[in-house]
Amino acid sequence: MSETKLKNNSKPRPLSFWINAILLLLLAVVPPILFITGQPFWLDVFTRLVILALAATALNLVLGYGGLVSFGHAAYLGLGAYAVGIPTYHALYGGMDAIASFNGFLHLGLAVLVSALFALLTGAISLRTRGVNFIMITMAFGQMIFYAIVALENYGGDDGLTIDVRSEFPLISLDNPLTLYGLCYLSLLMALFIVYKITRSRFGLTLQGARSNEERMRSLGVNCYRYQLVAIVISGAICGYAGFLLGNFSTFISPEMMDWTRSGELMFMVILGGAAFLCGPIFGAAAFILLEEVLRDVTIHWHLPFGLLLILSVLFFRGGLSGALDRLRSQGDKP
Amino acid sequence: MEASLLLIQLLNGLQLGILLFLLSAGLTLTFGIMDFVNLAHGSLYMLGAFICASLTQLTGSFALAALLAVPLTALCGLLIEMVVIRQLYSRNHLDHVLATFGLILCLDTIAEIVWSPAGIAIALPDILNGQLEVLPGVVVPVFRLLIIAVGLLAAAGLYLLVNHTKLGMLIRAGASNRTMVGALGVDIKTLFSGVFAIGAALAGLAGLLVAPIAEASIGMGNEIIITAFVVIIIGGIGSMKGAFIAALLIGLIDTLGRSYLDDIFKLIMSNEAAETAAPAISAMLIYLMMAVILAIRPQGLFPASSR
Amino acid sequence: MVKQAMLNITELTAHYGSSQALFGMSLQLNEGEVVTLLGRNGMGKTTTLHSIMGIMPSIGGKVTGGSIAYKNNNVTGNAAYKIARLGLALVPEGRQIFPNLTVRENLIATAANRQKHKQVWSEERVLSLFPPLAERLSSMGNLLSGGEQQMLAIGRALMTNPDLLILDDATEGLAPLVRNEIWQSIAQLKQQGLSILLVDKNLKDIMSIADRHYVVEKGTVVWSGNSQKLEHETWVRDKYLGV
Amino acid sequence: MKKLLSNALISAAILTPAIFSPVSAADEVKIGFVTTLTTGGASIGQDQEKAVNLALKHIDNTMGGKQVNLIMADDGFKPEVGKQATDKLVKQDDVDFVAGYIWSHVLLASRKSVLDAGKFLITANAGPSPVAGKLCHENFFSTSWQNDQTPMAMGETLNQKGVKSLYVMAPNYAAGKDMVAGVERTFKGEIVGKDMTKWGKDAQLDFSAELAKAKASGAEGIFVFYPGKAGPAFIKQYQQAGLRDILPLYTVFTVDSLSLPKLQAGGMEGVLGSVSTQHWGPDLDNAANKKFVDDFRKDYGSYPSFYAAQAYDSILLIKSAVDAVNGDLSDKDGMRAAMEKASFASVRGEFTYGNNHMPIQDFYSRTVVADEDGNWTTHIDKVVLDDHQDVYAADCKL
Repeated sequence: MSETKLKNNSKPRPLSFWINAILLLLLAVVPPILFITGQPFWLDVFTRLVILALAATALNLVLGYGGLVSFGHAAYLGLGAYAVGIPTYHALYGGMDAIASFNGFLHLGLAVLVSALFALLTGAISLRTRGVNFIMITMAFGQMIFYAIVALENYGGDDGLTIDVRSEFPLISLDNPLTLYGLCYLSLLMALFIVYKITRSRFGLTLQGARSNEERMRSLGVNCYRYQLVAIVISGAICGYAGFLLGNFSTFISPEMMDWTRSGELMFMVILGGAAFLCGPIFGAAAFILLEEVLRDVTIHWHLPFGLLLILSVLFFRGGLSGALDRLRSQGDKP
Repeated sequence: MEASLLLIQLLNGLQLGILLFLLSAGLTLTFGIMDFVNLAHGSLYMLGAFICASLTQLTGSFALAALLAVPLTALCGLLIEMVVIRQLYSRNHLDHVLATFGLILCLDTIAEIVWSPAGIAIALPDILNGQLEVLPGVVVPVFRLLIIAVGLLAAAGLYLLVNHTKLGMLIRAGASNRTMVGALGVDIKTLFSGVFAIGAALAGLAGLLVAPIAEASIGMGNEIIITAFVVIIIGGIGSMKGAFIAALLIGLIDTLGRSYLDDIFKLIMSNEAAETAAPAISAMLIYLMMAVILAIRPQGLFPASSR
Repeated sequence: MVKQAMLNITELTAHYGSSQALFGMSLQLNEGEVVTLLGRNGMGKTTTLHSIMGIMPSIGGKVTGGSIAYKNNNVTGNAAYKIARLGLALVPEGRQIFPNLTVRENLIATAANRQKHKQVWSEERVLSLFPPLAERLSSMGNLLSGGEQQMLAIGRALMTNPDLLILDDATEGLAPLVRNEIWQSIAQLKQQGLSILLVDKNLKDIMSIADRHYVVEKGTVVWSGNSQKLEHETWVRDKYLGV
Repeated sequence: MKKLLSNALISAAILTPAIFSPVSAADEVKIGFVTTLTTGGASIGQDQEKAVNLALKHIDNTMGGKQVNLIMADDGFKPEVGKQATDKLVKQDDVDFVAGYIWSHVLLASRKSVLDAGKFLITANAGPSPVAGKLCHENFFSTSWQNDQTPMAMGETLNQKGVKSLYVMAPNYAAGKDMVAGVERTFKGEIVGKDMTKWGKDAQLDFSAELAKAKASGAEGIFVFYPGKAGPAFIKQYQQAGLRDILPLYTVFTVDSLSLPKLQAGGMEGVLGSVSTQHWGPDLDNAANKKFVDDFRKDYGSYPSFYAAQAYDSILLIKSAVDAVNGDLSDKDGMRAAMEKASFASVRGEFTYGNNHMPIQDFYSRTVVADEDGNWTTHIDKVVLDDHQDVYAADCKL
């Protein structure tokens, strides 16, 4: 699948390129317009959408390209968010002088560092397993972080922690919703670029090779384990960064955000959009969030139509939204 | 830490383990044999509880309701298998997870609409509400003994079914080589439907056994299904023996952790620290155990080949 | 009027994904006959057998054209179990014994008599055909020797009381002594009137048992005839069978 | 297909603002009510919804001469979802008041959204210590209580009953810890054992191990706090373990009008005679409460729960504010001043507001009894704490 994609990229721009470009353009233009025309709530929805799309893009690197089904990625989101919450908490209420600060760069650095470390540690163990066992062990690590945070009573435990002051950066203020959205959007573009570069690099190709045939790669003398571990660490770091944004956006964080169902939701965004497609996770996140928002307006029992749509999309929509686009394109390409 | 208390806690752990086994047995059947990841297995557990609760209210008899609820849950499972799950056998695990998560959302909401969100308590006959002194000083609620007995009976029945009947042979044969079983004239689709229904029946049984203790409630299955998955992963996927042993292990560890961890922690740290750490660690205990076991034995304790 | 063959395959084509494996395969087998498919590896013999048994979809392939008729029923594209229930039984390449079942369980798990045969294959009858199995009845399938596994695979197929037995490389990798045993058993089965379609590489053994042969090359039949004809036309063996 | 997709994208972009644009109507009072309408916690939310509707019926759906526009919102029992729902009420619907909030964590997650937007926030149940103390706010009011108060009343009740040793059980989350802290603050006897059980989505509902420990501890009573579905589950197991005669049951927020019918249906006689404390009870003798309880029972066929009573009060409190400024919703100071007086007919009887806008009110001890029709309910025994103010008021800078 990826090979045909590669080939197609040397051709004149395929349809999916334009659709991706339009999607990114819409995300750049529509939310600010909504905000300016007196729809601040919808800017919020889009901010959340873009942040989750960023997290899903990170997950896509390991799940889509690496074929490693991580069921614990919400943990990174949570770690990133608490990397904002905990220093801010101490800056306000004292204690832990080493990290007590409103400084955004510190928050950001902590978020990325802690997530990458956690990814390294758990990835090293998880990669010993395969298949469903990998799915479950990543979930187990996620649950452990969940309960660890619940136990941190200082930071609210189960009740969560309110972030009273957002991360401070020179020149910009994250308190301005438009600025925050802009930052999130640019971060998403950056992450897309990084993932794009990685998947086209030797490293990325090896990673994808390991997905389709690990045995063969090993017989070629390639140490898949190392490649996969690095991918997990990069993915974790990006996801932690998304958590940093999420913390600043929602100004309230709780262990709830690292529950296994949240990891599941991230997975669904990736699959819904189409695993192993660059912009797939954005489609997935958009479909997921907008559908949720619209259905919730229609009925409090919105889980029912939502669940049905999930099932139907699996049954009749293989390869997700991007997959559908791809089929469209290959039909168009046929003479 | 006196002996009689320890004994009671062991029984409590056994009871929890047996409930977990009933759930994970169904998962083992669907997962180990059909290679199908069914997150919605917990919804069948919930359905079993609700059906039994409604029937108890209707008939006034818990025993009769329980007797009817098991086949009815199996029927629900059959329906779900034929409408949704059958289409997914040829797909990968990710699609299974996604579709069955959708199923959970649907089934939970349907249950909420049908039975109202409040949940239903089940009235037990007086004899089941009483206690029994099994040993001097060891007084145990009768109903919990019943759970243990019914669970062990179901486990024994399952053992006989899998190991000593033609259906069991086909189930095991299907687990190792689906195509060959089909080529020898067995309708795999029907076999799978049947196996799925058996799994649903076991989940329903577990659900209706829990309901008189903790009532039938919306989403009750989503909480325990993750633990059941932990059980089959630790036990080794596809291994009934592994599921049984791992279920009892987790039941015991969880219960003993809850009962004694704070006392143990108090030996090595301050009272206050122990009171904070113990609940957190005991909640994490089974995941911790799973991570450790998988780190040492990636295939689980009893990989399917040794079944 | 031509008598309709028991198994009649016409112009069969099959694909694995986008690569074609069968290019218009045609062959017939009459009641009571033993027919062989000959040819080098990868020429489509096994694919033909899989197509007949209807197990192409489960191994990632697909029958894309032509037809398979068995006893005047068009069975093309039917599910494997439906085809098997008409009285066909497969002894697959590599035996594919159920490793987690005992020998006895392997025999009885799928046993049936759907054609209502008078002389039914029972455990005893299989054991009298393959005496070595008698001592191993309670051993697990994966603990058997290759020869024992082959006997068990044939016995397992016979327990479904078929009219047509399909053997895929039944003697592959077996010691000569064991091989002989197997051939003797197959000869016995022929005597008892069982129709047999088989794939094998040991020309010498086949010649004495089989009535007719089809030589397969690149997914189609390039030569057919009886053993005598094959004996004379040595060029066939040189060109297609690489002997 | 191609066309369909692009059409969908474009129309979504264009239509979204059109569909969801807020209806600006200055001639109505907009109240958002955030509660739990789905998941297992929905029975509480539905009880509150009933009470809110009853309150609106009682006031003819008018406040200060204006129609009331009530918008119910679901928190799905999750803080994040509750906050999103609150954001929507504040930013999209532009409500004047946000009320509701059963759960502490949902309230804590949502309060900033409401207060930063300059709206009034009225909690109809949750009362975690921060909002009463350092996080108190001029636009924040409570029609319930601070978490610690009810268990403090229980500690006092235990002292009065002469209980010397106690076993304590509660879920391991903030409110659970508050409850335990509350009872520890006033109880003079010895606490011989304590279990904080797993809470949250995979909350522990099987208490066999803890009950075995409690029984073995030899305590003279057991104090528990198990809200929602954990309550009936605990009581059933308490009865099945045969502890009724050995270990008398004392509860807060566990036995209520939602759990009692279920316990009765389940034949759990063990709960009869158990003691709990509360600021309110369906049998509390005042005119407002009589009207509320009678009409509630008439309309819905069951006793209202305390959640319902507080929700009912929250609407009446808002009405008192809007009435005081004759419907001039821009007069925030006027409305705030009116609310601070607590000058409405509360179903709990007379009460006043402290500096932190938490009620200063009486707390009663209650016993579970069967009423004249045989329905299980609670009966108020006596006042335990008189005009009681929470201890966190001192931390509040208002």
